Amino acid sequence: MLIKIGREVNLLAFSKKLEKETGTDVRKCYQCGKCTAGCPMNFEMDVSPSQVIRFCQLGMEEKVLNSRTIWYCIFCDTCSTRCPQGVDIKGVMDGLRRMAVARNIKPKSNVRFLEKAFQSIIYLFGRVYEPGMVGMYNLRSGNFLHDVGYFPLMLRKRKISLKPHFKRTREVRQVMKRAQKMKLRKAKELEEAK
Amino acid sequence: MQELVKKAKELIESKEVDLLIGYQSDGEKGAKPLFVKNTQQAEKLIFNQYCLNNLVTYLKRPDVKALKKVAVVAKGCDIRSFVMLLSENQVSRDAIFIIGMTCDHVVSPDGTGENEKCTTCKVHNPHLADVVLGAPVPEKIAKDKPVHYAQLEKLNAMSQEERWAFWQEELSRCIRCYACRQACPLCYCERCIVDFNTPQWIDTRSNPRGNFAWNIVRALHLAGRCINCGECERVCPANIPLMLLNQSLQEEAQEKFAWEAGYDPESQPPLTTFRKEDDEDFIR
Amino acid sequence: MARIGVFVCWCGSNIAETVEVSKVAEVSKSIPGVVYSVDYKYMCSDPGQELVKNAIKEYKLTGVVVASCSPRMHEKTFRKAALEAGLNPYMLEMANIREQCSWVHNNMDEGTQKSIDLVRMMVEKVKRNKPLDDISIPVTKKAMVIGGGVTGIQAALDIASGGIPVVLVEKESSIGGKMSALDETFPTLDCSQCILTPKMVEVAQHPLVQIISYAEIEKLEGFVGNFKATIRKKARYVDVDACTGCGTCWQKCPVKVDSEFEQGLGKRKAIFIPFPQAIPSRPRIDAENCLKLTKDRCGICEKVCPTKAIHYDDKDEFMEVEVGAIVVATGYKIMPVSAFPEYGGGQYPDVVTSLQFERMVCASGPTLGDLKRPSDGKLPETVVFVKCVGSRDPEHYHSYCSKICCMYVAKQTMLYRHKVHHGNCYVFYIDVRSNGKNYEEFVRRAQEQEGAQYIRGRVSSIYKDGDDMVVEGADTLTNSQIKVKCDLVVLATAMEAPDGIKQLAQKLGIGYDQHGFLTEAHPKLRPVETATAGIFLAGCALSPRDIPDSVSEGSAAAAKVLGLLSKDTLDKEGVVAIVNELTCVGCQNCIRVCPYNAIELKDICNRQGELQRQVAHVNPGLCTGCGTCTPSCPSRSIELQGFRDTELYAEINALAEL
Amino acid sequence: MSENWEPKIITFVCNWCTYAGADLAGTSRFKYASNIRIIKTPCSGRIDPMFIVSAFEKGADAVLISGCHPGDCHYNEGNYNARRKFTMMKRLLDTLGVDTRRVVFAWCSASEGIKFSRLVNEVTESIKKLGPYTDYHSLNQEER
Amino acid sequence: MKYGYYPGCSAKSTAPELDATTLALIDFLHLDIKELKDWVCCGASSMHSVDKVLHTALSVMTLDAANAEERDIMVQCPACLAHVLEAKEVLSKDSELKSDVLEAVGKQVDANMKIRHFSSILHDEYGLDKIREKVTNPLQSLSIASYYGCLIVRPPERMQYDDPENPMVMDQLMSTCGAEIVQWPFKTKCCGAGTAISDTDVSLDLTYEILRMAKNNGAECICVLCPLCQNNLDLRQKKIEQRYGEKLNLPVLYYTQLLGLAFGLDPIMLQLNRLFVDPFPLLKRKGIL
Repeated sequence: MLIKIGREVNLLAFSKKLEKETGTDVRKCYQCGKCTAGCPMNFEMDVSPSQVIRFCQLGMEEKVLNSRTIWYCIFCDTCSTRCPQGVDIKGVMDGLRRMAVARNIKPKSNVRFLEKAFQSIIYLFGRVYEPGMVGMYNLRSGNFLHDVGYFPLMLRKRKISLKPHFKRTREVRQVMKRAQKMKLRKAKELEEAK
Repeated sequence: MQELVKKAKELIESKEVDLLIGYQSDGEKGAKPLFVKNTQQAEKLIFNQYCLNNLVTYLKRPDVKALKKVAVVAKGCDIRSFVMLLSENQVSRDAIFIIGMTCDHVVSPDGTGENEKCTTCKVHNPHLADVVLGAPVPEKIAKDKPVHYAQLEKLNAMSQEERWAFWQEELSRCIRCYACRQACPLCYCERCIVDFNTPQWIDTRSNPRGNFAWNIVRALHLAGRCINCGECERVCPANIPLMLLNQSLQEEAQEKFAWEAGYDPESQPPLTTFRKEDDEDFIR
Repeated sequence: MARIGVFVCWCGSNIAETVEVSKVAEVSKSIPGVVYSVDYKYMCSDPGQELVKNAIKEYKLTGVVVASCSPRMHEKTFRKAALEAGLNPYMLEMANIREQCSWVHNNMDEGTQKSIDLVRMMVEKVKRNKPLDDISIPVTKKAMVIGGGVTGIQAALDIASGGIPVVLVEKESSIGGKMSALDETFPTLDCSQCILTPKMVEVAQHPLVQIISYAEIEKLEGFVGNFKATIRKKARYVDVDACTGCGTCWQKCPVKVDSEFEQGLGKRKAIFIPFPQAIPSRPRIDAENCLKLTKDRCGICEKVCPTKAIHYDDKDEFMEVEVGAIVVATGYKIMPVSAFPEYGGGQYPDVVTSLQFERMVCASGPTLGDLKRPSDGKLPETVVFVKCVGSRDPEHYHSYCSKICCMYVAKQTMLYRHKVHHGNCYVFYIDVRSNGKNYEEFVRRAQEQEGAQYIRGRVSSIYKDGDDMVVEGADTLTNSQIKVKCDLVVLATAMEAPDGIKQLAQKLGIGYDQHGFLTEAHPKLRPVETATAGIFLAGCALSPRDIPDSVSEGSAAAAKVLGLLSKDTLDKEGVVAIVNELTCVGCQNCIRVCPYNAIELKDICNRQGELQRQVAHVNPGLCTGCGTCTPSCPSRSIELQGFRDTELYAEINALAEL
Repeated sequence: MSENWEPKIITFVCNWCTYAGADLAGTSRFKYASNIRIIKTPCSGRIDPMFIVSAFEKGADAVLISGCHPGDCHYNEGNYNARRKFTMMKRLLDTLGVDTRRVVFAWCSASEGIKFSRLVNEVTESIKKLGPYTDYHSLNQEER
Repeated sequence: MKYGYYPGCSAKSTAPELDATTLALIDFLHLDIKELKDWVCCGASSMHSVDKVLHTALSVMTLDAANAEERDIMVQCPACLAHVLEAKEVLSKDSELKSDVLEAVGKQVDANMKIRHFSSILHDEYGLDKIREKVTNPLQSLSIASYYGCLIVRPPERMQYDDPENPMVMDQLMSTCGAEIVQWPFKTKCCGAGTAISDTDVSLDLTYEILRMAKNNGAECICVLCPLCQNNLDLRQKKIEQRYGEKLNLPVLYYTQLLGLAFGLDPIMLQLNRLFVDPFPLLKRKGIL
């Protein structure tokens, strides 16, 4: 790998952008690796958590947004809790994921389908309704029979019901619409500012 | 009343005190100081809602200081000034016998209605006394609750220019009689800074410059010490609202230093101590 | 009448380029009180100074204003000249027309005008100045060293060799400190006790050194050259003079408790000396565990003592010493394993601190040098060393680097491999900091020749899985997680300020930082001094240090003490506060704000000796001239000489005429 | 206001930090406005709040007060005491309607030559915009 | 003590036994806690990665629901707890996010209420001493490994629950009930959380390690408080046993169920039959049932 740093490159720009998005300053990291050492998902990651932070320090936005890592973080927060420098690694992962979503970068894990399914369910019912969510997830991920084996078992134990429960759905939808509008408006403002 | 007179006689008779300072009536709706040296005089002692004066002020007088032991009738608010005198080494606890009076409220200086200072009072029941007389009065404000002064709000709402104009108008009436200084229980310097002439900090004439400087220095010297007894304003012949300045600094001491004067004789006045983490937003 | 001379310097072109110096001198003449003014190319030169001296004599000047550079540059120079010409040096002031005028402004008119103002301000001030005398303070030619570790021992020895008597106060029952517990020391691998014990003996036998062990500082009064320290000699229950250190008592004592010296890995008795080479080699009784003192049983030690040196009714004793200077060498402590929950929080016996490891390998340790792991006595075949535990972790523990861990971990890997030739040892590190003479070579040797395997990454957690300890770390160089199964984990835990150091600092009136380390007067130029004159620092009391640095500082502090105590008296500037006792009402404001506790209440009595009133009184030896007292005084009864209200007010007033 | 009016700014500094910082600004040749007149005190703790009043009485348009940063005080804690006095003084002046934009407090260390020069320039600039402090100065004229 | 109960979606779907036992305990201990009428989903473990504003807004709606009933909030699900606490944090100081969130919610919402987990309330508000008095059926000789998971302890400054590396709240509750508590190192190790659905294999590795470590340290059952942890450890235990060829047979009970047992509540009410790993043989062997 060759990292080219030309005169036009501002290494700090991405750190600053990240700080705005996540409230954490990646420049504090001195690469001790404690986050990587304790990450339960590290073995699924192409870039270790400490390396993600390093790439962020070097301003390598594309590299991190296209990594598997940001999609495999499960937000257990072991990293941030133990970080000696108070870097919120989990928060950075979360922020990077939002940046990737905003840029429509193809996710490297199925988790994104779960997120989408989840969003639709909340929109429909206001509270989570698992069978619908897993079903929708399966549709989106193309893995139609995933976890279906557990269905009868869970039904038998009455751990899921086939009847969704509705709550404040109108309000929830309004909130979601407003948030969506706000997002579009901000994106537009940003565009215009450029 | 009976118990006050009884206690006073007891103290005088037993020669426990040389002098007792209390109140006597002054017309139907009034009270004035009474200096009791014998049991006969003690008969005149009263205590009611017209007992406005802060008698602790008399303790700073050299002739009173010279006495072996003095008893003073004091309300909770007055005792706050005694606490400050204690903390500032101006009285000896052993030399003073405090007859604490429970007090629901006193009247305002013009004799109508409840005195404003009583609405913020936290010591309707004396907090430091050798004997407490009167029935307990329920406290309305918790000790740790910050106090706000209603009169200040109007002043604070003004623009800076309006405040300037307001004070120029008010202070223009000052005749530099120093009654405020005399009445204040905490103005006890033997040589006041205003009488100091090398250098002369403050123009001693009654002119805008001198009046302004005098009132600044007076308020500043009371910063973190004023206990809101209101005596300065009550005695001011020009009716200058002096308490506004004192109260403003009381609020500042509360907000910035979590301090209220006159409750704990062990603690230090805020301008003689500090915390490293004190607010310094105003410093560049 | 004031007769002021004004001397305006060109400073070559430095001032003259932006300030019309001749005009400044000319206009100065019109300031009331000025009887002479002149400008000159280099006022600080010998002819320049002569000019000042001659004018003082010729014009009988009562005050001088030199308008030139910053007083930080030449105030001393000119005041000395004034003194030589017979003028009190405090009657000379400088107007700073270079640093604060010609160098920061471009415009000639502005520069000239400002210079005239600055001169006028200083003329007005100097007119009101009062002659001041320097204050001469007598000196007690004796020193105290607090802390009997290697640093304190070195300081005491050096001071005593200079002929000054020393009182060496040690908190524990023996001097020797942390170094006496170490096995071998980097980078030469010499045996710690072999090099330390001769020094301990030397200091103990030095005729000018008095060792007071098992004692602490109770109180310190006074000031530079004239301290009075109260020392609490803690109850030892053993008469040190009668005791011969024969050892019968601790051999017979039936109580066994964990030994602090052995870091909890070995046992000691309730009457004990911490280690065999202890100095003084006199035991003390541990009152918390002694059966006689806790339950009034046993009493064996008293029975067996051949010299009747045991006294169960012993009490703390206080002694006062008067000293002229103090060296604080209180050392450090290291963090215990229990401080780190993610590393087991102390629940696993096989996770130890590096100091425990020293005892585990030391030939005089509890196992006599046989390396056995604490849980089951097994020989550890695989050992993991973890660096930066509690150091460089501002979020949870300490932000600083403990400085010595890199080196002693390398050393400990060697000690380990020397004991267990076939053993594996791994070191988790973030950086290797080996900046010292032969240090880098030493670390390379550990890795290249002694078989230490270094892994770059921090450890996230340590836990026990069956019989094994598991260390979960990372190797950031390969970007992977690393799990090591091992028998023993050694944590290089952070060096911390010792317990009670803040209280000690407060008693001594010296500063400490947020970590509890004592603060030096200047980190570079006054590294072993404190802001309090006469109190010096050395060793780990300041921050983590290794043995060579600590010993050097012990010597450095000793040199400072010797310098200070070489004179019979000390001179200090006359810029101190003075109280007007006539107007002072004794409100204590100044006493409360004084950062140096230099002010106290003084009783004013009448002729019959009856107390009339109390006023403030300044101890000029302690006063440093900050002036914080002055504005706190409502009646202006305390004034800082050289910066009195009337002098400062004159400066403000001088500007009114503009 | 006359055409070429220039603000008069009286500055009180401590000897060890800000005075040295001002010296550093000089040795570094950081240029700044010539409107300030520095009065040196040993410590910000020596600066009496009444100096502000006197300065205004003597015609100052602004007062600048600066000492060591907290923790840096040569006398350990003089500046902490000063900070409390300044807090009170600022509130009092504000209550009295004094234009507190004209009373500037700062911490400036011996190494902050650049901060000192910027501070002076900023204060001078802002006072130039505010104009002379005629309100206060007029107190001198009216005599009763 | 006056709390509104925020059960969260899980308690109403995959963890009905948590919901039921919570209500049973509230009833049994006479606590002034009742379910908030208008709570909504907290956005769970995924919404924050999509839209921070919306994610926060959902929790703010629940805060609003508590305000309407003038109650503090008692939460059972750690994820919900984390999110409402986060929302409270956002509302506590001015920021762009705060104004955006309030705009999305469409009204001003204050967050002055206390927000606590049910186990904390039992542990230090109701108090261990009072719990001890209520124990009629001690969990004698039952070795319990308490498993807390991630979200309840991290980030510690937000959750204010207990030591993030070695929490003791559940352990102390259990030992108060007479159980033997197991000290083990994986109390707060991650179980894989939502990956159980999206990347099942990944989570199996993690859950296996946890179960194995509990068993090796002598645990006979596991006590949990998080519905997702419970699911991962319980529902998938059989698959883990198959995959790693090791018999684990560790029942995974909610702490509320275990408390209920110790209080002598009806096992049917405690819905022990809903667990996938059958706890009845163990409980019978120990004489608890």
